[in-house]
Parts: sequence; C-alpha cells; structure tokens
Amino acid sequence: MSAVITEEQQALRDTAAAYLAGHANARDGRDGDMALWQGIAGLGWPAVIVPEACGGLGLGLAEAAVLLEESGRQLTRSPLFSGVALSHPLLLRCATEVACQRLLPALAEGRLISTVIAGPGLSPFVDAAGLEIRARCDGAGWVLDGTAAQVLDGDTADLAFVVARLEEGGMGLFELPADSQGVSRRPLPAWDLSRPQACWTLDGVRLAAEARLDAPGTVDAGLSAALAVTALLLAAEQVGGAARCIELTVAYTRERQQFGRPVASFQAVKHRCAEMMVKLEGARSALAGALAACPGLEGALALEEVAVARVQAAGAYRFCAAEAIQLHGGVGFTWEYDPQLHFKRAQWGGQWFGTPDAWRDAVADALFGRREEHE
Amino acid sequence: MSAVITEEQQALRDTAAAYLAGHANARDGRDGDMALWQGIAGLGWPAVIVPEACGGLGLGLAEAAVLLEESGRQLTRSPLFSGVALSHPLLLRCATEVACQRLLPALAEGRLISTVIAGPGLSPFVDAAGLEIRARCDGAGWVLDGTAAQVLDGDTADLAFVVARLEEGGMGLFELPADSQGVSRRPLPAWDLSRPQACWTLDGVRLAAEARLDAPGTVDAGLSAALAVTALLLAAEQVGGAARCIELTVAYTRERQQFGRPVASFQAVKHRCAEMMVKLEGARSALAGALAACPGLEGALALEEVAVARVQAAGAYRFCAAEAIQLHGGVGFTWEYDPQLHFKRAQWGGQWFGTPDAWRDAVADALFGRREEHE
Amino acid sequence: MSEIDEKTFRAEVADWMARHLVGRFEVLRHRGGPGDETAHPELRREWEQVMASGGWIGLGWPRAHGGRELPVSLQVAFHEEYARAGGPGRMGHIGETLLAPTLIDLGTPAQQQRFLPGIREGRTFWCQGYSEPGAGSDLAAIRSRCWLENGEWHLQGQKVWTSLAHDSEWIFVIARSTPGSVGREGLSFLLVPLAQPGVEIRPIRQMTGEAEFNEVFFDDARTAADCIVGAPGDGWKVAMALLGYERGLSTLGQQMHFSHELQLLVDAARAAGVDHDPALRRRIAEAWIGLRTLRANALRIFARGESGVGPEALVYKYAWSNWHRSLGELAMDVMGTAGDLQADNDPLRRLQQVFFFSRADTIYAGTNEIQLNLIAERGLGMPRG
Amino acid sequence: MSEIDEKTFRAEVADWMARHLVGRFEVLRHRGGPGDETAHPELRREWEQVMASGGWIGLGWPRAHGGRELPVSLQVAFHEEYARAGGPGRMGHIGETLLAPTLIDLGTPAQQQRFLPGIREGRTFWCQGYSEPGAGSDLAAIRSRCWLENGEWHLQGQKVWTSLAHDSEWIFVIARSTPGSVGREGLSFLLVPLAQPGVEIRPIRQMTGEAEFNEVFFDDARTAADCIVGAPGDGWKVAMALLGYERGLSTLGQQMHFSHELQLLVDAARAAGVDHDPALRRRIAEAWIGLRTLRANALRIFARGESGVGPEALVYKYAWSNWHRSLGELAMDVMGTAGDLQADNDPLRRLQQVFFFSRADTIYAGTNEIQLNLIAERGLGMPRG
Repeated sequence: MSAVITEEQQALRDTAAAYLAGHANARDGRDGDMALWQGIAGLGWPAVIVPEACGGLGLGLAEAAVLLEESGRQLTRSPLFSGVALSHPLLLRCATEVACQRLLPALAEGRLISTVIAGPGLSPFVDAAGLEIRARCDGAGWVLDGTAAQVLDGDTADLAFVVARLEEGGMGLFELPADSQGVSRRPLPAWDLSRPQACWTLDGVRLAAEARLDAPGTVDAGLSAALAVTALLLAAEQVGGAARCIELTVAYTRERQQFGRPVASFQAVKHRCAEMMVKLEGARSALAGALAACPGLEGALALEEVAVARVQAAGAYRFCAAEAIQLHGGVGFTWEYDPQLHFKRAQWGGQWFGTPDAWRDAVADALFGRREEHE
Repeated sequence: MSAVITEEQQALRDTAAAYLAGHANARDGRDGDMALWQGIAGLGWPAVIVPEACGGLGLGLAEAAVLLEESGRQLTRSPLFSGVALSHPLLLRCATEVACQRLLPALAEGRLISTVIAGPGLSPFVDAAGLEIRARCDGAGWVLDGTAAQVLDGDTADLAFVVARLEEGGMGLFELPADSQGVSRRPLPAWDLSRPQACWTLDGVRLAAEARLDAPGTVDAGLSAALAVTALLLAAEQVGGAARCIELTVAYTRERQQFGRPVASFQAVKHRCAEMMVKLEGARSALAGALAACPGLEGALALEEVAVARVQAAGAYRFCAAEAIQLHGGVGFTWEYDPQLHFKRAQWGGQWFGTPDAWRDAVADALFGRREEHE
Repeated sequence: MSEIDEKTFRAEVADWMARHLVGRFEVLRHRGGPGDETAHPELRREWEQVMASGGWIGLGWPRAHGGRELPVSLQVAFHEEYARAGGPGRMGHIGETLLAPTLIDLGTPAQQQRFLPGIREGRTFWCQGYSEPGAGSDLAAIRSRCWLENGEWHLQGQKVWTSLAHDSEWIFVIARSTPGSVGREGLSFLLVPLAQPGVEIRPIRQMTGEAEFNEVFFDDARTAADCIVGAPGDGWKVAMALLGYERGLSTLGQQMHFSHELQLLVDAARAAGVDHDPALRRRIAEAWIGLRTLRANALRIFARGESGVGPEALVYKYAWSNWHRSLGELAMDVMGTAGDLQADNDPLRRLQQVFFFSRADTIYAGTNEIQLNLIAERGLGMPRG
Repeated sequence: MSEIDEKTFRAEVADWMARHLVGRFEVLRHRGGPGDETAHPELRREWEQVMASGGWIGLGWPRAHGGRELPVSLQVAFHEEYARAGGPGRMGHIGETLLAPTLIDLGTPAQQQRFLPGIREGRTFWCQGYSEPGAGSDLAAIRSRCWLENGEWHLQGQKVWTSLAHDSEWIFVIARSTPGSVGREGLSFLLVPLAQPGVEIRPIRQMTGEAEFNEVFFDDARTAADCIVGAPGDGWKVAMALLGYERGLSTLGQQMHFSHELQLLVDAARAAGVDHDPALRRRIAEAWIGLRTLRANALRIFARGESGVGPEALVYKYAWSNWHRSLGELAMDVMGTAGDLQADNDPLRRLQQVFFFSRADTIYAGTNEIQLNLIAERGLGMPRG
C-alpha cells in the first residue's frame, strides 16, 4: 500500500521544504524567478519523472507529487508545474521515443522552459474539435494556425508542445519554439501572479517535419491520460496549499486576541479549522489512493481514482483558502497576508484540467454509462 | 406592503395556536383525528378562502397561511391541508361557478373531506401526459380509469377531485365520491403518520355528466396555478414547522447540561441555532413576499414569487428539522421527542408540489427561456 | 409631505437621474460603492453636490434641520430609483445616514448648525473611526486615548478599516477619555478634522491590488473642545446609537446594485454560452431566489418601522453578505478560465471585483461569527457562553 | 502465519462464505448492523457459532489466547470479503473487538480463561455500558455507583444507548467506586451479567419505530468481586484503552456495506428512471467519490499501523458519519414521493433505513460537535477554550 510514504520521499520532502521556505516569491512577481528556477533545476526537480534513459531521475508520480505539494505550500512562482506536471507527462504519453530522447534531457536539466497548448483550460475531456490550433501538412513540413487565448507560463516558455487538430482529422503533437516566425505572444494580467499566462497567436507558423513528435494515433489516446496526470499532480499542489492555509490560520488565531482570549479558543473558530482539516485529510487520502493506483506513467490510468483526488483536493483548497481569509479577519483580505494568494491559486486550479464538476460527470458516466440527452 | 401582519391575522393566529396546542395528535396516529377535525371545522378554518357566496369566510391567502403555519407548528394530523391548500384552490381556479356553489359549502363546513388526484406528487409542472387517470366520454356521462399510487388523505377522504387526461386531449376536472363503484382504495404505510396516503384504483368508474366540474379548457390553464397556491400554503406550513424546531432546540439545549454548563452556551451550538434562524427568517420573508404578490385566488399568479417561498421554506424546514435532531443529541432520534416528526414532515414536503429543484428550474426558464437540450 | 404619490415620486427621481447622470457624469453609472470605492473619487465628490442641488440629500431628516422629512416608503423609493438608474456609490453616505441623525438626536444646536449644512450640501465628507488593530470585532477593547488640554481635545492612537478616509474632511472617532478605564466605560465620541499634522492616513492594499480601506494614525491630533458628541464617557452610548440609525434604508438601493450584478452575471452566462448548463442555470436561479428573499426581508424591516428591531433585521447582514459572496463565486464559475485574467471589459471586471471584494463583506461591520453570536443571543435568548 | 498469500486467503473466505451463508442463513445476507440490528437476532446468534466453527473469530488475537494472530492486512481482507459476500452484521463484535483485546492486555489470567473462550466460540455476547442520561458526550460525568460489599460488587445507576443489550449475556460498565469522586477519578470497570433481578433492560423506540438501543437500569445489581478489570479507580484508563482497540479494522467491512448501499442506490436511480438527471448523476458521483476517499483514508490508517494515531484517524469518524447521512438524503431524493412510504421492497427499505438511522451516525460514538472539538484540539493543537 503506497499510502505509506517512503524514507526517500520523506527526505525529498524535507529538502524541498527547506529550500523553498527560503525562496518563496509568489507575492513579489517577477524578481528572482529565474534564480529560483535555477536553484530548483540544480536540485534536479525538473528531472523527477523523466526516465533515466532521457537524462532524468526516473522517479514515480509519488515523488513528483511530493515536490509539487511542497511547491504548492510555498506558492512558488516557477515553471515547475508546466514542466513536471504538464509537459513531461504529455511527452512521455504521446511523443515517440526518439522525440523524448531529443527533448527531455534539456527539459530535465531546466535549460529549457516548456508549456503546453491543447485546448482551452487543458481539459482531459477535450476532443479534436475543441483544440484551438489547426495543423496542416505542407509538403515537407507543417503549418500551424490559431490562437491559444490562455497559455500557462506562456510569457517565459522557450517552447510549447502544441496539440493541434490535423486537417485530415485527429490530433498531432508539435514542438513549437516560442521564437518561431509567425508566433506572437502577449502577456496577460492574471489575478494569480504566480500563475502567469500569455496569449499565443500562430499565424501560418511553418515547422519542419520532425517538429511533429507523435507517432500518428497516439495523441488521441494519450492526451486525456497525460492531462489526467496533470490533474493528479495539481491535486498534490493543492493539498500543499490547503495544508498551508490551515497552518497559517491556526497560528494567526492562536496569536490574535479578541474579547480577552485567543481567537483560536472560540469553539466556532475551532470547528471551522477542524472542518478545514477534515477536508484536507480527505484530499490527502484521495491523493494517496490515486497515486497508489497510478504509480507511473505507463499503462492504463485509473481515471476514476484521479477524479477522486481532483475533486477532493480542489474542494479542500477552495474551502481552506476561503476560510483562511475569513478567520484572519480584516487582514486576511489584505495584500500583505498570504491567504489571498492561496485563494487566487485555488480559484485558478478549480477551472483548469477539467473542472471538478466535469470530473464528477466522468465518474457518473462510468457508473451509469454516458448520458444521452433525449434518451 | 402586506409584510405587515394585520390585527385580524394576529387574532386568528392566537386562536389557532391556543386551540392546536391543546389538540396536537401527530404522534398518536388515528385516535381523535375526527374530533380534532370537527373542532377545526367548528372554528371555521376549512371555510377560510371559500368565497362568502359559497358559504365561506372569503378571506385571503394570507389568512389561510396563518392557519397552516400554526397547524404546521403543531404537526396536526387532519385533512385541513388537503382541503384548504389543495382542494379549494383547485375548485376556485378550475371549476365552474355552478360547481363551486354546489360543492364548496359542504367543504367549507367540514362536512365533507376532500382530496385531489392530479398526477404523481401533484406537481404544478405536470402536463396532460403526466396524469394517472384517463377519462372518456361515454354517452351521457364519463368513464374514468387508472391508478393513483399516492393520494394524500386518500384513506379518509369522502371524495376526490380528479384531474384526468381526456381521451380527446387536454385535461378535465371530475368529482369522484370515494364510494363510487369501481373505486378501490388501499391505505399505505407512510413514514409521516400525520400525512396519511392511500392508493386509489379506478376501474371503469362511471360518473354522471355533471361530475365534470370545469368549463372545457380551464383546467389546462388553472391546474398549475392551483397547485402553485398549494405550494405557497405548504411553505406557510413549513415555516411553522421550522419555527417549532428552533423553539424545541433552544429550549432543550438551555435545559441540558454537558461538561458542567448548558449545551446552549456552547458557541458551536449557538451558531447552528443562529443558522436555523437565518434560514427561518429567510423563509418567512420569502413567504411574506409571495403572499404580498399573490393576495387571493383571482388573477395571474406570480409564479416566481411562489418559487422563492417554496424553495426557501422547504430548505429551511429540512435544515431546521435535521439540526433539531442533531442538537437534541441521542433523544432527538427517539420516537418520544418531536424532532423526528418534523424531520419526516420536512422530507415529505420536499417531494410534493414540485421539488425545490423543479421550482429552481422554473425560475431559470423565466430568466433564460426554456432550456432546449442539444440546442 | 406624505401626500406625495409614490409613483409620481419615483418618476420624478428617475427623470432627474436621466437628466443629470449624463455627460461627464455618465462614466459614474453603476460605479463606486464597496469593492469599487477607488473609482473616480473626485468626480463622485462633484456628483454629491449635484445631488444636493437636486434636493436628494437629507430626505428623511426633519425639516427643522433642512431635511425633507419624507416617509420611509419614499426614502426607499428614492434609493431604489437611484440605484436602478445606475447612480454611483455615495461618497456622502457616512455623513448623511450615520453622523447626521446622531447629531440631530444627540448633538448640540451649535454642532447641528456647524456640521449639517456641509453634509446636506454635499460639500463635507465624513469617515468613521471605530475599529482598531486590537479592537475589530471587540469594540470595547479600544485603546486610542483622548484628553482635554488647553481647551482642545488631543488624540493619540490608531484606527483601521476606515473607508474613504483619503476622500473625507472629517472623521468621527471613539477613544478612551478616562485613563485606565476598560470596556465600554470611559469612552468619548469626538469629531476630528483630518487635514492636520497629527493625522496620517495610510491606504491598506487589499487582495485586488487596490486600496479602499485605510489606517488612520493620530499622533497628538487635535480638535476643538466642543467637538464631542454627548458628554465625556458617553462614547459607547453615542456609538451604538449611531449604528442604530442605519436601519438599512439604503438597503434596497444596495439590492438594486446586487440586482444589477446579477443581471451582469445572467448576461455573462449567455455570452459564455453556459446558459444551457443545467447546474449553472439552477445556481443562477438560486441566486435570483436569494435576492428576492433579501428584498422581502428588507420590506419586513421597513414595515416594522419604529416598533423595534425584529428578527428579520437581526439576520439581515449575515444573509446579504453571504449571498453576495456566493454570487461572486458563481460569477467566476460562469467565467471559467477567463476569470483568471483581470478583465478589461467593464461588466466582467465588476463581477470579478464582486468575487474578491465580497470576501470582506462577511468580515467588516461584524464578522459572520459575531453576527451569529448576536443572532443566537439577541434573537434566540441563548446564553453568552 | 504472515506467509499466507492475501489472494489465497481472500479466496478462502469467499469460498467459505459461499458455502455457509446459504440455506436458512441466506435471509441474513446484507442484514443486521447499525440501523438494522433488529433483523433476525436469534438466527444471527446462531450464525456467530457457525463463524466460530470456521475459525473466523479472533483472527487478530494472540495464539496464546486461542487467536490466529493474523497480520492486519489479512484481517482487513477478511472483513472486506465477509462484507462483500453479504455477511450479516456481527452480534459478537463488541466482545471480539473491544472487550477481548482489553482483557488480553489488562485482564487477569483468570478473567482471560473465563471470558475469552465464550467470545471466540460465538456463545457469549457482550454489550457496552458507557453513556448515561447525564453523561453522553461527557463520559467523565458518570453517576452510576458501585461498591464492594460481602465479597460482591453492587451496582446502582442507569446506562443508555446500549445496543444489543437484549441479545447479550454480559455488559461491561464504568461506574463510580469512590464515593464523592468527580470527573475521571474514582471510576471502575466492571463485568456484569445481565440475567439477574437487579438489571432491567428497556428498549428505546427510535424514529423508525424500531428499537435497537436500550436503557439498562441497575438496581442493586451484583457481580463477583473479581469481575473488575484493572484496579478500583482505574476505570477511566481501562475504558479509554478499550476505545483505542477499535482502530477501525472492521472499517473496511463497514465500507463494503456502504458500497453495497451505494450500489442499491445506483440501481434505484436506474429503476426510477432518474439516472439521466444531470444533478442526481453528479450527486451520486460525489457519493462514489466520497466512499473511495473513505477507503483511501482507512488504508492510510492501516499503513500507519502501530506508530500512533495520525490525522487521518482523527477525522475518520466525522467523515464517514456525515458521508453516510448524505447518502441517505440522496437516496430519498432518488426515490422521490415513493420514499414517503415504508417500502416493502428490501433494497428500497434498506435505503430508507439508511436515511433515518444515519441521523444517529453523527450522534453516537462522539457527536459531530465532539469530533470537531477533538480534531481541533488534538489534530491542530488549538486551545480547549
């Protein structure tokens, strides 16, 4: 039962916590982002799930989850998520071995920053018709067109892995350097400063034949699974964030006095914190269960187990962040205190990679069969 | 603004409260039901909304609401609801004046007990296809067939007003004495002993021509409005029940000691009771708003205002009854204490006359237009 | 004056608004108010004078004090029509609806003559100095001190969560005038000019990045000896009386704003193509139902009139603030990923501000927790614990 | 014994169940347990002896006491397979999982020899006498008294919420042995036979009309001098130790029952034709998600093993009881008006019982309120208030 954390995972967690505690940068925006990223890369985190054959550490999703949990706890602003949780699973699920061996070493070392374009909100429930970018074969190469309205880390990424709708039907995976001719990108003002986004417009972007990374047919099957892995690792990040909200709230309410006693001694406050903990532990359990069912990137993914983790973690984080603001009283609402940062991050995470309701519907489909309207 | 209660309404409320407090019979089942009913009839309650021309008091829905609120508070077991809230609005909305003048005097005096059969759960959103009983013209009279699986007060009613699907299309309203040949009825074991039900089977029941009470076409328009009035008066009953749950809970928790102090002094208990009150006052306000918008039985009904009262009262009653059980601790769960009676009544009331979700959907239809699937 | 027909009166308000909230004032439509106080403050100050010239300030004040002594029903009608026309959030409401009734009831004739005209004419703006860093929910824990010296009141201390402080000329403050006193004893209610060296106003940056609350620091600030309402030591009584005047007459106006926001949300749902999603439809219907309930609740409050505070008044703040918070969450769910971005489109931006700013609704003016305590204790007679 | 392969063991359990839960025992499938304790009590007593003859009682007990000393993983496997096969609610679980471990740890050799065989052989049934009318959530407020007189313990007082009392031979009780003591001091833990004149058992009629809890009255009841576990005055310590043994090994079995109920609900939704209603589908999916979460939570508890009580154990009771309560509400919404009637169809009746009986889930064994106190204090280190 991998509900048990191994000693190695604990060591990884301790290192991550210690490093990030000294380098949190969520509130300050851009300064120092690159220094942090180089530090993270130096610790080998971008390499975590990259196979050893591709220059990575070859660890499992559980280890990636540990890193993302700690990074979620500290709200770090870095492209770690877009790499480890988003780009790497997509390549490992959909790209050919040759492509992986060519691309992953630089990503594992953190030399290149990557992101993914695969339909609005990067939902695992997307189909070809839902993709924003179209690709057509043009003699020896490819031409890509379309606008991706919101690209995560799209302002700093060196390249994007684009899942495009092929002219002949189906999906294809392409490597798109940000500086390609015909790509224009525009940074967007995100509420969550730690999750920067940009709009990418592709206007007749020409790519060489080898920019197509998938063996035909693999993306249609692999994209959902890859984005489900993203959702699972997002759950880990959210567990970290929710745990932090509780820590902050308990510490603040123990300190703060009202009516001559610590706010933490009021039963209503205690019960609210206890409910935060109930939700957090539910999310932790769900995450552990999903990681046990999905140890690595090979094989069929236990989609319903991912749904459990996704729904519980998103709900716990939203609840804990909102309660953290409320129980901090007036200051919870101010820029200087962290609850608002978690609140924004929780809001963001509830909308991407399939909303919790979309995941619930997927579970319902598994229980009852897909719902046909007018049946 | 009829949010103000008039002196006459207050006097009516006081009389009702005083009478019912001495005659509560919900837990004991059948004994004394008829004595209570005769007492209620003697006070003129069944006459409340019956026009003076038909032997009634000719009062408005606000006065009927006062009576039902008090009866809901005391959980009385009587056919008052089936008469005042169900049969009378249906007749007044759908029957001809001749029919009203023939039937309402006996109903207003309480000499006859009546109920309504008009589709499962008596939803105002029913259409002809949803009705259980079919009627066909047979020379001089009518023949009715079908099974009404759950008829409120169907065990004791002297007659039912049946909305049937006409062979030629549309709906018709019929007077059906319970002892008509071809009617068989079977009492059903309801969880809520104060809301008895029976199954009526109609097997080729022959009725005279004058048993049809409506002028053709009026039922199709009037049935929804009549059942909306029922839903509105149910909201009044639920407000009474919810208020009683709070009274019982506050009284019990003030009395009961735990850890050396009254349970009512624990902040978590206080906050729960306060939330009960927030919901109750919301329901009260919504009810007052709906009554102000729907003073009587004439004219167009403000369906959305009824929706507000229906949704808030059903929600408040369910919440308050459930919390009453919880906050009574172990005894709340026992037969001897009243919370369980309210809990069962609240459960019943959430399923009839259109569920709260059905009413929400009706509001959404008003806001957005009806939802067409696959649009 | 009660012979004025409500319908006529409403038409008069609507007509006046249609003629005045135009031209350079048009940008103020639906702007300002909590969550948007930083919008066009200078123009909104000017607008107050336009309002005054129309005779719309002091509608409920006694005629003796320059008011119009309108009945509650017409005051309500005014607030509704004002909001319906998109009238901007009022810069003068603290002076008009809180301080003025207090001065009329408890002030001296000299104070009335000095301060009421500026309020009525939309020239003088007031803000409120109650909360302190250590006295948020617990006002009795106030630590600011004041003392009379050389014919002047001196004030030392800090107030917090003061909205509109940077746009006001005066602040009213409760401070401890009896050294060593505790709780509700020994407090005084002072009127203090803000433009003086002893006062420093520091904006508090909030989660939206904007700042509409302030900290106000008093470092030996001064005010005249007669700028005290009530006697020294009566501060608690005066403060509580003041809170009592805001019986929610502007409530229906607030609800018109809510109604405007709900309409924006309905429009946004249509624009986003999610108006056929059954779950979102139901949630939007629930929001509509909640708002109608708030309206019915407010009507109960007004119907009760002067006959005391009923249960519906006790639950009202809890009800509206939590409703509003849910509205913000619903709006973001309607927007989906587009809600991540600071919208440059006015309606969506407004809804995003509702989402963020409404988190404060359940905190200021009595947190949810304080409200529930009050409901349980005052509404249900449960013990103080 | 840990060399037993789990898969083989599971197959063995399943096979045994398939061969034994048949014939006249077949009516017991999925019956009994909280909410259904009144089902076939005599037959379920017999069933316990069949279980014993199969060697399924005392799986985790030390071999020295006649147990099989199986590792936790196999005990969990047993409970899961038992429940999966529809094994009836256990009449003997209080003796087997609560009292026996207590006697093994804290009892005398004589007590062990006297009481353990009857439990292991499914012949002797125990019930639990902790709560009192004035000591529900607050066990330290116990008022029952006991005293040693003429070589016997005498017992005076009243216990309440005792399930299965009318089907048991013995009860364990905590009572005050030091006159005048208060709180946790001066309590003793006694083993008391029920078949005696000084004991009266009165069923408590519950909201479903059935009675599966009892009041137990002791009016100078007696038990032998050596029927005390631990020393006089150690009662609190023994009682707390006992509560600690139920680490939720039967939890996964309980979850299999929940899973059975959820399947009944899914079937009921299909039968009622509401399985295409988007809102109900989503709520049912949410219930499924909640149950998987409970399962994952239980696995975390077992994975932690003897290394102490983790946060997941602290939240577990609150989580499952509230999940179960929601399941009952969902089931009734699936049934619609049909849920008004006491179903004569077994699956629907079971779901209705869940609806009603689950209201007790959040009350017994620590109310929601007590659970949240414990979570805040023990899990988060918040002050006792």
